Amino acid sequence: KSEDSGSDGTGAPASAAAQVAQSAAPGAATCTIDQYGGTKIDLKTAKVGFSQSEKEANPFRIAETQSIKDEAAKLGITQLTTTNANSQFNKQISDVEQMIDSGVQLLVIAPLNSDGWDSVFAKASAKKIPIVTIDRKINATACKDYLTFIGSDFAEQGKRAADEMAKAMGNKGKVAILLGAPGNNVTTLRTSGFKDEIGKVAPDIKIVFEQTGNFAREDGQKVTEQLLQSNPDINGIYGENDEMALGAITALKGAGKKAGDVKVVSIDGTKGAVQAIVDGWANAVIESNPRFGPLSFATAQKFFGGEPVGQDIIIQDRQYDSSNAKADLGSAY
Amino acid sequence: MSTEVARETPAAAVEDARRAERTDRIVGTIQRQGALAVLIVVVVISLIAFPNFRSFDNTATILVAAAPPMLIALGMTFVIITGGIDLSVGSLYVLGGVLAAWASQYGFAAAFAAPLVVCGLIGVVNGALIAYTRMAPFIVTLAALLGARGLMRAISDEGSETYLVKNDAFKQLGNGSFLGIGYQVWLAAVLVVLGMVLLSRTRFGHSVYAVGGSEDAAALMGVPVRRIKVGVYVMSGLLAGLAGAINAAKLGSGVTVLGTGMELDAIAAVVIGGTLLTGGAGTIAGTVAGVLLLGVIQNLINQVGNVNSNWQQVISGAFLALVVVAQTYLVKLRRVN
Amino acid sequence: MPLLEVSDVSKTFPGVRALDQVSFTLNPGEVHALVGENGAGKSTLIKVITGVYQPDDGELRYQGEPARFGTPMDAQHAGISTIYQEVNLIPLMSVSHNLFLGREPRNRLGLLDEGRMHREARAILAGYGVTADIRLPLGTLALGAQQMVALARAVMIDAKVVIMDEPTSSLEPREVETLFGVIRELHARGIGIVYVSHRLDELYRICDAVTILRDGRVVHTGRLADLERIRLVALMLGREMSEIRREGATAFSSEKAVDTGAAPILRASGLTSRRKLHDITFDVRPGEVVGLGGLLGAGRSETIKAIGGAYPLDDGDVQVDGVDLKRPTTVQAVRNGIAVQPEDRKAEGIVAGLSVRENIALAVLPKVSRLGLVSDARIDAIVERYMTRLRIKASSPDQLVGDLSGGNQQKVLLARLLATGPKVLLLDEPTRGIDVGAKAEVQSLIDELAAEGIGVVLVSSDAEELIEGADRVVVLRDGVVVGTLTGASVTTEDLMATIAAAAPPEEAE
Amino acid sequence: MTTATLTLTTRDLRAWLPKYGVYLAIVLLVLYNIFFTPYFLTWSNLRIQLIQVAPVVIVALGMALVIGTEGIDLSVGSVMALAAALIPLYLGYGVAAAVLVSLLAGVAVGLINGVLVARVGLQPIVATLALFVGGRGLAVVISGGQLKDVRNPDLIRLGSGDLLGIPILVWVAAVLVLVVAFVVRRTVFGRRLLAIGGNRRATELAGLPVKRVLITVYVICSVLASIAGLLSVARIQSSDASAVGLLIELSAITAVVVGGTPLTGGRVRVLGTVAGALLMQLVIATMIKHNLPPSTTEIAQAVIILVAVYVARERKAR
Ligand SMILES: Nc1ncnc2c1ncn2[C@@H]1O[C@H](COP(=O)(O)OP(=O)(O)OP(=O)(O)O)[C@@H](O)[C@H]1O
Ligand SMILES: Nc1ncnc2c1ncn2[C@@H]1O[C@H](COP(=O)(O)OP(=O)(O)OP(=O)(O)O)[C@@H](O)[C@H]1O
Ligand SMILES: [Mg+2]
Ligand SMILES: [Mg+2]
Repeated sequence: KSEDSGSDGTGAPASAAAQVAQSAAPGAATCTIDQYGGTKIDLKTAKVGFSQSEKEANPFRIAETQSIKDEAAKLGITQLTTTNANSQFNKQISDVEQMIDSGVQLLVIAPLNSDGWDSVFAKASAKKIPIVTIDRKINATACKDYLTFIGSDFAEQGKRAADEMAKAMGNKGKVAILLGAPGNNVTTLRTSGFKDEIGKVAPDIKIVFEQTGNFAREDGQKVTEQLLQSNPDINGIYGENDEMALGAITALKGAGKKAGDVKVVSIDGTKGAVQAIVDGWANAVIESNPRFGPLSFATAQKFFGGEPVGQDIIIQDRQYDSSNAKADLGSAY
Repeated sequence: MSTEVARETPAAAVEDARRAERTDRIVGTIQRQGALAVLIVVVVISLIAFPNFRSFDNTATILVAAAPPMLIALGMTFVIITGGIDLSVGSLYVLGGVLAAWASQYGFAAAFAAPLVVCGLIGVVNGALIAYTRMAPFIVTLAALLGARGLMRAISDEGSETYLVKNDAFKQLGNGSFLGIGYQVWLAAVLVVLGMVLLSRTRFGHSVYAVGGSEDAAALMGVPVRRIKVGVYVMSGLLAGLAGAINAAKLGSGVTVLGTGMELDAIAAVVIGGTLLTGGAGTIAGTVAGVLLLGVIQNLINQVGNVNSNWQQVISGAFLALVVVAQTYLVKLRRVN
Repeated sequence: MPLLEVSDVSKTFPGVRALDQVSFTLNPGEVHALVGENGAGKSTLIKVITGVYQPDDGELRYQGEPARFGTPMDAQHAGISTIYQEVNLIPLMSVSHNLFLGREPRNRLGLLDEGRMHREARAILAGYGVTADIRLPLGTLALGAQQMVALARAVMIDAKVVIMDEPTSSLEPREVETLFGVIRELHARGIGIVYVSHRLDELYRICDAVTILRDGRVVHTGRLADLERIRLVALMLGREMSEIRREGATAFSSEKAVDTGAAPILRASGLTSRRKLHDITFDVRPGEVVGLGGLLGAGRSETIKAIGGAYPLDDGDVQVDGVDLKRPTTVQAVRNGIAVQPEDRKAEGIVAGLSVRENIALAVLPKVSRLGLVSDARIDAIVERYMTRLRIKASSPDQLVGDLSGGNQQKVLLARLLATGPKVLLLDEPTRGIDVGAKAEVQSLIDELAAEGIGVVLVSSDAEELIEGADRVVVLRDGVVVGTLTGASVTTEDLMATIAAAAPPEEAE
Repeated sequence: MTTATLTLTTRDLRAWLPKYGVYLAIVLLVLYNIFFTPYFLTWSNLRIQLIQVAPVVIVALGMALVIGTEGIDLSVGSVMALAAALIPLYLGYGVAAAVLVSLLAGVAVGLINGVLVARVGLQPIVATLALFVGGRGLAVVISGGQLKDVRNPDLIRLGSGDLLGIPILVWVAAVLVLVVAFVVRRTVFGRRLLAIGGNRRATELAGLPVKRVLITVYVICSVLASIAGLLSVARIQSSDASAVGLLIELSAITAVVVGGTPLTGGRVRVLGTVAGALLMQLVIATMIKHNLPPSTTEIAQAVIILVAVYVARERKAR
């Protein structure tokens, strides 16, 4: 019997708040089956492979995998194989290669890393298997190495976080960054995006501290505790994901701060974080929508149907702040 | 039983001893090749159960994926037979990859030289500290694990900079194949054979066993214990670096988010292969079987498909325990006889 | 010109001055005895000569040239080969690999030539009476056989100097003869031999010269023939000859009264363990010392370990003082008053890293504690008692047992056994490798204990000790009881006869 | 203390350093921080460091005992995860129940490890590797992969509350340190444990219940780990089976070894272990406070571990 029997966190239906692609700029590069090569097939009967990068042990990954499975079920796709690399890149590579060997006709990949896919592309393009990469972009040429990328613009997320932070801090003060796992592309982009924007819109905001919290709540808390010690006068904390921000909030409480003393902005849009806005501890959360199922398969269907599909499908991420947090809590994941 | 034994005469006793010795040998071989036996069983089952497993491509994929772990486990086998352990291989593997990718801009040779030199040197440091200061291998190589990862981050802008492989010949080595089997597999195979010869057919190899069997005795018998120790850690370092390099060639870049837990996989493979962590006994054939076994199991879990990633871990853990326990019983069986 | 010259060598270990201005000369074709109490510095001197340790000062001349060996390997290459105290080979490696380690025969590819190695090994070892399968791990051989392999290994290389540190401590008479044969032959070839042993009779049989060490100093050196046995002992122990004279070859008292009517305190019946033991049955009465006779590999140790619950039995049962323990575990055995002193002191006896105190108290912790909390007072009482009773020489009860000399380690081990208040005492080679002084003390201790009504089982490859110590000798061969010597027939001759009588057509391994 | 070192001759130093090197290192690091780290000499800072180090200390205590028997336990991290995963499931029945269940999980894992090592006779590394791999997976399965927030006030108080101005967490750790130190020094169990580490075969022949002692040791280690697990849950105020105690086995082993306990068994230094944990905590804190990148932190850790262990290493003539 769990503490809060009944209203358990395990996910609003994945259909909730499905992704919406940004209206692609006119003349944005597209890709057709003739350009890419391959044969038109019916998705329902096709063998589809999905390679997940990390354990389904955090809200984002759970929602992501779930959404793929649910959508496949909805479309009546029977032959869906999913693998999980448990955060081991080499495993993801061999997972995908194995699926190619077993003759999948469509690959949906949530890459653990943006580089290092040469061997996979070599294998896939030999068999003309379209690859849809989701949530993380792969550094290669769309419509050649892979079909298309569907996901958020991480730099853009960082940028929007910066705007919110600037707004919350009144364009001045000292801010600290809780970095994601080192070496991770998401970390890199969310950092650069944030820094550049702060530099532009609020030069009076000093970034005095950046330490990694490995995208984990405990680390976020520990680092913040140390931070509050050495820089008691910090005004804002930017968490590159919600988990670290929530850890930071626990640390703030522990240090006897009041809600709002230190502004907190983070990225992802998990229930906990949006709830924190409602409680007044967090100021804004930029969403990074994990529900890739519908858009991915829709794109694939268009592609196999011969229609052109965008090479770079950036989804619209919403954002939560005090104005909408309470109302939209349900659509958080 | 007891009554029959009671009537036994010395002569009968000798005969009995003879018989027991024969069973000894048989059990002995099973024990030594236990991993191989399990591997064969598993493969046969999956050949029957999974059509996709049968394909040549799938086999090739398994082998290619197994090549780097194989090199690492090869070095680890030597280290463990001397009674040591090397926790730094995971970090050296990543470091090697990054260095190779970075150095590839200076040509094919450089792409190999850079990782081999650096990882070799770290191996020297490990070995020297362990051999000359009598610090515990576990802790020395644990420090090396941290240090090497730090170094890797330092040269890759905290891991955010991924160097792309510039040299095509080097890339080719990663993705080209001979007789449909990736080059790196052939490379690993050659090194494994060399390793076998080195371990079982040379003085160095026998000294390795001697050091693991009893360090003091070995020293008194005139084995250059310290040089042997340094030697095995250098080998382990070099092989880990090489593994990183060929992996970088395959991935076409120096990926920085690799290799965590790699050392434990290698140790597991070696132990499954029947090598004693206490040192003094072990075979490379066993290690090969151990590595392939882990690879095949991974592949099977995927064949089954849609196994929850968390269950996958539980299964691997249980399987590991199973194999090792089975093996220990075979060894015991042998002792008691 | 002397073959080997050591002059004014000193060596200090933390706490101990192991060697103090030691000088020593070995001439070609000389068998030079090196004697002294445990801890006198014999092994240390040897290790300094062979480059295991570097001397603090003093110098070494080999064949007239000043020499200093950095490692044992250098010494070997120079032609000094050594059998170190306690067999120093590698148990997990095959016999033949042990024999050839470091000088394996190689084919033209530079790879080892296994086939040739095994052939040669088989041939060589046969010469030493070792017929065991040379592909088996060395550890599966009896200690004696292991010792022979070590000997063969040392003699194989054409050495100019052969050093033997207590080579006979785990050999039985037949093997000792083989050894002496080898020594005579080396002697004839003009090879210099340094011979360390605590068995004086051996020295007088084989050695020309003698050097006596005491507390790291040379107290005498010269021709052995000119030195009376008692004088030798006196010099070793640094005691007056008059004291020594009273003691015989062994310290066992000759006249003893065992109540033959009394119920046995230990009864082992039908002990059977695949390969090693076959239906072994014998019993021990209170106050009786029963010897286990037999050649190496006869299964004496196994018998003893089995009774103590430390060797797996397929069948048979053990009764102590009327209590039937069936096949006891070590815990039950100790609880019921069985105390085992294992053969291999270092590996199975002492805990080298713990203090004398901890070692003595180890088996009686529950007795000296309340509610699982140990009471130091009580421990000290016990430790005090046994350290004085057994005359254990240690700087303090807190000294690490690992730093004690062999004899004192053995006494600590006995103290631990006695502390458990045993009804039955099983002693496997209780005086192996300990000096005459300690040996005498241990032997008279055995008498005392028997007199107190404890049943004693004694295993010793020193026939003299076995015969004089035991009231009754049960003779084993290949794990089978082949006879029992009682009363007047307890003599070396009868022992050998009984063993020989039971000899199977061909040699057992 | 520093003045003392000055008056020491090199000979004394040789004997002194191995014993007290760790403490010296801590003193030096503290001095450095006092001068170069703002707000270091504050009660609240000490408090944070103690709170953060508490779980590691608790795990390291168990690890020290295991290492004392010449063993090692890689599964402690997974045990923490299991404990963490179970708490939210049983919190409904009250804190006591939840705590009890997670402790039981510890006992279970400990039994498995212990039996594998003592009865089956597996190498400790391998025996515990199995649960290291499988345990966390199981924990995440139990928790349904979901990170669960904990709102139970009692549990949260356990994690962030004070007693006489000192965090309850720290009290718990301190008490456990004293208990373990006492067990090692004064109890039959402690002596037996060390004897086994010193020479297992001899201890068996001396008639000691070796298997029982070994199993108990592994159970104690796992239970301590599960205590650490539930304390971190109370502290983070959420249960994340996939993250709790990640890599803690390495921190714990480091603490033990840096604290001067040899991996060869037969000796356990409890206070040294605490000091070792504290030292590594201070190193990390210093790095963070000075906003240094991971690369520097890791290299610095490596160097400090090596130096500490080198200084504390066994000097043998042999
Ligand atoms: N490695 C060592 N470290 C410290 N002390 C040692 C070491 N080796 C020997 N000693 C000490 O040096 C002295 C001489 O030891 P050594 O082994 O030479 O005696 P021994 O004459 O060989 O005795 P035994 O007849 O028992 O073999 C003893 O007091 C011993 O405790
Ligand atoms: N197969 C074996 N495996 C391991 N050790 C063995 C084996 N056979 C003999 N040994 C060991 O070798 C030593 C001598 O052999 P064994 O005990 O059989 O003869 P023994 O009559 O006890 O001779 P002694 O007691 O005089 O050495 C013993 O310590 C025994 O444990
Ligand atoms: Mg000696
Ligand atoms: Mg014996």
